[in-house]
Amino acid sequence: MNRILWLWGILFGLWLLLSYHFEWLFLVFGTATCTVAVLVAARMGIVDRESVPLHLVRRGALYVPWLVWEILKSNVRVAGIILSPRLRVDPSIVHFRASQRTDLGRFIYANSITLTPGTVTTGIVADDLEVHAIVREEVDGSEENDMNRRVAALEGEGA
Amino acid sequence: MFAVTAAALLVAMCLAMCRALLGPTAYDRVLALNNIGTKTVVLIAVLGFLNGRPDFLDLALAYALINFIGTIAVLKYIEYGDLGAGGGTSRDRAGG
Amino acid sequence: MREEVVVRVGAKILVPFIIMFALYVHFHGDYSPGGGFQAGVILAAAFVLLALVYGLEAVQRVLPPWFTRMCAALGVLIFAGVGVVTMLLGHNYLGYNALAPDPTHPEHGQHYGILLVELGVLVTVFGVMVTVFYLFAGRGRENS
Amino acid sequence: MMEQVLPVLTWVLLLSGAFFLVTGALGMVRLPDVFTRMHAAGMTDTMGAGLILVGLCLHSGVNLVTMRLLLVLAFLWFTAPIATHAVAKAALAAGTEPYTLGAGEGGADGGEGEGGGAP
Repeated sequence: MNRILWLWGILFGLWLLLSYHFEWLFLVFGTATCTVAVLVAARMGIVDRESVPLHLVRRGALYVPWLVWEILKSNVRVAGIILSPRLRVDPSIVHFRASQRTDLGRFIYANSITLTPGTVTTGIVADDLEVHAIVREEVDGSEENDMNRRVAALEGEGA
Repeated sequence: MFAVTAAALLVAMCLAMCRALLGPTAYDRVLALNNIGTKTVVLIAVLGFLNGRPDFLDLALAYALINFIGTIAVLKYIEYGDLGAGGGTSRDRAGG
Repeated sequence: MREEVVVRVGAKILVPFIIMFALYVHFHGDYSPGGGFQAGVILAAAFVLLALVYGLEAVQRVLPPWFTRMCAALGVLIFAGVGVVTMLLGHNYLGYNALAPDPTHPEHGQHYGILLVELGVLVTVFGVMVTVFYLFAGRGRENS
Repeated sequence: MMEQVLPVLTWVLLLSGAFFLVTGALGMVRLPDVFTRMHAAGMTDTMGAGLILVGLCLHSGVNLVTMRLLLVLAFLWFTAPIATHAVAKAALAAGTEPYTLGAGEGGADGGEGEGGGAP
């Protein structure tokens, strides 16, 4: 129930930012809109810890800048590979063990891996992540371990 | 400078279109199409600034949405041969 | 695709926002590009995404096919009904000025009238889109 | 001070975004198979789109347009990895052999066999 109210609040806040009309008519429309959206989500049974991850917000604010910096670094690296005259690719599939406890944690870890070019998550079975890497040597596991540790820390103790 | 960016976007879209036309497997084509969709979203945003009327951004958002759902739908159709299949990867594969 | 962790969690997070965005596009049709048609398509897309991830049966439990067919007809009824109401109030068919509560500001009537007519378009487009998707996705299901 | 720096910064962001876009698209054409091309596609999705949208944000200043641009960016960065992952997973599930060094012909064979058998 608490999560449903939070979801409603988040949606209404986004509505106000998008709309930026504060006449009563639009406030009524916004209220109705967010109520419909939350009702449909609640009837589908998709409002839970996974879809409204309130417990991640504070630690997530520290994780995102780090992720952006990683994305920047790996982008430069992959651009170097593509632009070099003879393509120095040595693709291979490697496996990582994800130490997150919930599906949401694995979702964040898998998407972080995919977002950094040079590595793409190709499959998740329980806590085993299958990752396709464009250059085998560069995925020695150190950076992925770092990311794994950070996402597990992001997930926190409560999970 | 917006014109330069828009030109770069168009060049990149042409290259991706080559891949969509050549692509040996269906997945190459889906990947290229998804990529062209992303570039179209950015192009809509840039064109709004180029015209001095940046109120197309709702359209960019809607396009990004349709692009994402379209990609997922095409992949599901290729993989399962059935858009409405429920859970059960292996069971559905065995049935189809 | 329910077992696929990434797609399932992503869809769960996105769907409420898509529905909110669809109705936002509808209600701000006169301030930014958009309106009933686009809103109907985006709203239908939310349910298509749910059906792709959770399967047709799960979505049809929430949004049964008879309801989407009813929506398709109801939208036309709303559209035509607005026109008939304005005629009953002594104006032309779809003469929106009749809807203004305050006769000194006829533009309010325009606003309300267009919103109501667009609501009809939204409901019809939503109903037809979801019905078409149900028919396509369920094709071959009955035979097997 | 800010008035001089901001246009230059916008230029830099837009041009580097355009650079990543074109490089990524070039990679789409040059790289040998669908899995390696995903990395190139990821480049356009992340840095190409990201730098250009942030550049547009700087140009427009702080207003509703900026908010919408950031929303588009957040949406792209949220959905792009999901779509890429879905493509990769579907391609692997259908039996596409990833290209590897030294087994280039085997990889190409697997790719073509897949193209015929996918539907």
